[in-house]
Amino acid sequence: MQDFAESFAIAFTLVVQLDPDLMEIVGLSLKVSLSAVAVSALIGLPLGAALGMARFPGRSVFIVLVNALMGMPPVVVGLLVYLMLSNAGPFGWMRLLYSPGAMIIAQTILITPIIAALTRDIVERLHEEYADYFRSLGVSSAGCLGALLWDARYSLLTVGLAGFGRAIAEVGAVMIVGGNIDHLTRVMTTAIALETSKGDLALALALGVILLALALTVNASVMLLRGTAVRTAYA
Amino acid sequence: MQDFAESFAIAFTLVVQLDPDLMEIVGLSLKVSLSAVAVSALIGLPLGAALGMARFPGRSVFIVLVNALMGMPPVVVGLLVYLMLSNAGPFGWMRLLYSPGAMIIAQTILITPIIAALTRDIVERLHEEYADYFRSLGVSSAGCLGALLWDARYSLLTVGLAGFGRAIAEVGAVMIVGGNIDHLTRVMTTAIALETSKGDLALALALGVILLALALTVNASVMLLRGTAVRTAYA
Amino acid sequence: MLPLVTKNLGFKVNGAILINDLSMTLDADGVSVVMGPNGAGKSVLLRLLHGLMEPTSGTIRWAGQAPDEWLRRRQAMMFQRPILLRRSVRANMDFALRQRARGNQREKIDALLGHVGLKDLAERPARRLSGGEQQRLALARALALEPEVLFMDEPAASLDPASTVTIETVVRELKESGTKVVFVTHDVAQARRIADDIVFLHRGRLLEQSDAVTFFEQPSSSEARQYLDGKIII
Amino acid sequence: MLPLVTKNLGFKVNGAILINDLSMTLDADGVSVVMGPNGAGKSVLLRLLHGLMEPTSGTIRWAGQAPDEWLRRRQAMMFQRPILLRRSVRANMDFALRQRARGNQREKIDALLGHVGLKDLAERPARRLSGGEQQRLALARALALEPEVLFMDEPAASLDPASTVTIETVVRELKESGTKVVFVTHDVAQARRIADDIVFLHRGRLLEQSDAVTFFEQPSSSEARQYLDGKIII
Amino acid sequence: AADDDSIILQSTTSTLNSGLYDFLLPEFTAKTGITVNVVAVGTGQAIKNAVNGDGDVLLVHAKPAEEKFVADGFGVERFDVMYNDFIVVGLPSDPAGLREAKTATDALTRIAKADALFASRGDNSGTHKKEMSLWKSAGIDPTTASGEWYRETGSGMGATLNAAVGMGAYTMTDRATWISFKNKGDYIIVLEGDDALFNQYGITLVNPQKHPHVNVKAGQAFIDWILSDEGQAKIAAYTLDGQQLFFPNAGTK
Ligand SMILES: Nc1ncnc2c1ncn2[C@@H]1O[C@H](COP(=O)(O)OP(=O)(O)OP(=O)(O)O)[C@@H](O)[C@H]1O
Ligand SMILES: Nc1ncnc2c1ncn2[C@@H]1O[C@H](COP(=O)(O)OP(=O)(O)OP(=O)(O)O)[C@@H](O)[C@H]1O
Ligand SMILES: [Mg+2]
Ligand SMILES: [Mg+2]
Repeated sequence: MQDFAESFAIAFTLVVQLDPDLMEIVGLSLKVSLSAVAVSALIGLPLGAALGMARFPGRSVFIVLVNALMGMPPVVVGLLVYLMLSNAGPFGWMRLLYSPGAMIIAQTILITPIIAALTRDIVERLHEEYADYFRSLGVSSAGCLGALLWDARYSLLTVGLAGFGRAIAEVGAVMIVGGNIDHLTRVMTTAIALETSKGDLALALALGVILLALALTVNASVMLLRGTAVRTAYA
Repeated sequence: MQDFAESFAIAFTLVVQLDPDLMEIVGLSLKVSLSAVAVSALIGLPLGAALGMARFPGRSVFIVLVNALMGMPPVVVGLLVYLMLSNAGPFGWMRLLYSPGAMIIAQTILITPIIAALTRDIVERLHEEYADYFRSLGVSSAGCLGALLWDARYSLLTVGLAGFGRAIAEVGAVMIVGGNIDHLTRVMTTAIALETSKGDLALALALGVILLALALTVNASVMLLRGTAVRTAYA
Repeated sequence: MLPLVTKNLGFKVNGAILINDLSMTLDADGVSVVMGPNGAGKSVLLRLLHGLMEPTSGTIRWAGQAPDEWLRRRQAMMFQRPILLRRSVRANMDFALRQRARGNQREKIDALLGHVGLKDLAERPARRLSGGEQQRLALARALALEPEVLFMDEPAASLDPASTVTIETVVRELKESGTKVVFVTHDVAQARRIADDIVFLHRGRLLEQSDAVTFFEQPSSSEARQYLDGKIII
Repeated sequence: MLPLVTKNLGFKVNGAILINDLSMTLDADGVSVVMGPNGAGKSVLLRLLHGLMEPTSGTIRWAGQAPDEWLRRRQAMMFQRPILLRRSVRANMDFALRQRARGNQREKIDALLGHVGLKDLAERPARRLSGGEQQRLALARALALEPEVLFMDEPAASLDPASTVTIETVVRELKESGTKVVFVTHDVAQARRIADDIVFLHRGRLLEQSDAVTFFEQPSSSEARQYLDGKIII
Repeated sequence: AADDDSIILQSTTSTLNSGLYDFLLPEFTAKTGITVNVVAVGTGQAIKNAVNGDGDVLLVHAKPAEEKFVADGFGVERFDVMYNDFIVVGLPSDPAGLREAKTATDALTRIAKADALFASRGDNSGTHKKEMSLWKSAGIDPTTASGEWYRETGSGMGATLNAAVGMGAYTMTDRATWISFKNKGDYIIVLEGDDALFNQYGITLVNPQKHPHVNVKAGQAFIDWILSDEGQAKIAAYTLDGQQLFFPNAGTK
């Protein structure tokens, strides 16, 4: 039990000291996960919205597939990306393995299905409401997509946060493609895994506390932004 | 590249042979993750629904908190549960560590925030629509909760699938509290991690393919069930 | 529960004054019809009286008592845009009835649905009903509660002539059985048929409250006169 | 684009026959008013004609041409329950206009909003408008498209008397400018004022199509007679 | 796992990954009816878990840490079980010329001079500690180049090997893991045989005085068996690709 008290003390000390190693790791975590969320949103939002509004044969198969891909294990994603980017792999020449770029790619693959699946559901329900009007107006598919995504933006924010949560908390994939190399690809989760394997559970927990604080900060900032947005725009 | 072809071949062989070790691992994975989803739903659905419909001071702080907890790293959850269940911990006397029970607890903690956060958003929007009527009728809080969850059940299915996806794919937490003990607590993801660390990437990938197939099966079954449900009930 | 007395009632949202310093009394007997141009605040007023929203100023008293949950449970409201659950017509009825009494009330539901001509549609998804059918379901649902006060916000707007006759009959029957009805309509002829007294709103203010005959024969405000004549006044 | 000809039009959902073997012709000139009891299929028919749903049997021809996206873009529809985007009043107008032409159309929007009395509410969230205000916004939005055919599904149901006068004036102006208006209403007096010909539906069937004078003076079907008299017929 | 006939063995990934337990344990179980549940984690974590009483027996390769474990009263007594050796593997092109190196320190000096990529476990594991002591005797502090040519992976042996192969770096590994490792690519052993590369495994019973629920009977039975001639012979008999992975040396203490 003393581990708990100890780890809060450690977390506090690390944070107030602004430990430069820690700052580096936190920075990389944020950079990698936020980039992955951004890229995933760029892919997953339109994809999910398209699935939510289009009606075509085989649509439900597609939906099942995207939903199932939410269950893609990080380790498997990591392996796939590893095989692709390794020197023996087809994209080895890009020399991306063990770089933040590789980690962004892996996390993007991991969370795009989550964003797409949740977006699909949200957009589908909004589209039920708007569909007749859009059809009557003759809005182009791209126009519908844009309008649905825009009008659902507050719900999609929660989706984005779910994606961010998964990305920032993820360890399996970034460990394999990033290698947890100190000063190069070490992020919060891989650092936690390392301290755990060293048996330094208190430090590991302390890092966990900091990671949670980080997630909290990101979420709170987003909600604040949303709050002001709602005040100036409309529910 | 031949790893890919090889791993599909291995996956195929393993599956058609109904390899008993594999079946055991698959069974445990399903048991643990489905139990965790069930318990999380039991907690997260009412919690999320309550957050979605109630208005109280500090509500948005609560929401930010739940959203942020989506970013709780599996390794940290694993550590917390480990410290609790360890013989040196407060619940050591339950002798749950290194048992499927511990894995269910860890996954439950991990996915409850996801289910609660996504449920909150969905229920909140439905409640906007129903609130006046419920208030007019004088429906009790419990009654509102039940009605909202029931009427949102198809969207909540996607939420449940997201939770399942995260659970079945998760490795960090079950590794720490389960210990990846052969014939006792080894699940698909820990087996994949093990084969990866042995350098048997083809076998690891093969297991990944099987895990994905599993996720696909679960998702497809849920969608089929949903399909028949919609046919007999109403959108 | 009555009389209903409001004193200096006010309601603001984001700086817009939707109800402005409204004081009035509604008595126990007679059908009160609320009239006024679009956006005058009729629906907002009903929601305030029913206790769905808190006034930002002023008071509401039901026989001297501040509105609360228990008073509200003795009232019912038909919304301008019916709020229907994503369930069958029957399940919508069932849900409402269950809030007042336990047990299977199949016969009561069938009788009420029969009364509003929805018996054959009992198993349809409620939200797939036609506009008029939705309003009829909302009526049946409200009647099921046997309220002492019934707020009806343009309940006949989408009804066909026969159903309009039905709803007016229902209102008369309710009045006779001692239920207070507060009715919103833009249909002047309908108001003439059912109103005992008229509450006339304009831009959130109470411009006139008088008995129906006086209101229709000699409205005291020029706005009411223009409103009845179909002249644009907002 | 006209005449509009339907042949043996049918529409079924889950075994329920909503439109049954309906053959009719709508000519280019005059306002066609669709009447019939609640649930008769008026809204479904409009949606079929506008091409929002595919008929399950029969054909629809616009001047001989099957309905397609291009024909639909030359039409507009006001839905019975207005479908408003979760945006401001102005943004709703803007979205509609942008589907037809690029560029800033602020003046046009202001003019249209002024025409329906919503100028002061331009920055309000559209879905917070009162029932009548929502219908007026839907009208402004439809007019903005300058359609050749305009389907209006009970557009005056929640309008105050003055707005009702306005909308009837608009319909007359549209008719004069050559726009075909197909109008659904339960208000017999209103139908008498604006209709040139009447399409009378009952349980998904076309019972009568005749010019307005004939219909109101001597309806040929007993159902139409009962409907006009406010007798329950469904 | 509170069953009388089963124990939890806290051990390292390298022993598990080598397949040794799959070879040894069925025989032990068949003989005694005792199931051995292996939890394979980093050496540090294994010891920490044992300190917390979450295991009955500890089998790792970090002698000083094990001795401290016993000295602190968490373990009853530590016994040598077996050994193997560490090796350095790398690309066949051997850019730093390690194959010409005479000793381990010489080899590491060449790596540092050439700025050749080197993947270190960086996880305070037995292997990592050994590597650090070798750097020390070479008089080099590689961590000043961390993130440059010196890559601390902070992960297990398998993961570190995967990483080394992936980026073309040298790395130090125990022989057992190397032999059983499947993702070798074209990697070869570039350094072996120095006495300084000796790798000793030890076994310890968790102290029942600290943790009363320790299954002493079954745990001791396992220790006795593995230290017995029979157990030792079995260890010696384990081969992969014709190579012996572990060399029993019980009794040397
Ligand atoms: N939540 C809100 N936020 C902002 N404005 C609102 C809100 N609710 C109502 N309003 C505005 O208040 C005014 C009164 O609305 P209300 O619905 O009471 O009108 P009404 O008299 O019922 O009109 P109608 O005859 O069209 O139904 C309208 O202008 C409307 O836009
Ligand atoms: N998608 C649907 N599924 C099942 N039934 C439907 C569906 N759409 C409409 N209906 C039914 O079809 C019938 C005709 O509906 P429609 O909306 O056309 O009526 P309407 O003539 O416009 O009536 P109102 O005057 O009340 O608006 C109704 O009984 C309605 O319940
Ligand atoms: Mg209103
Ligand atoms: Mg209709």
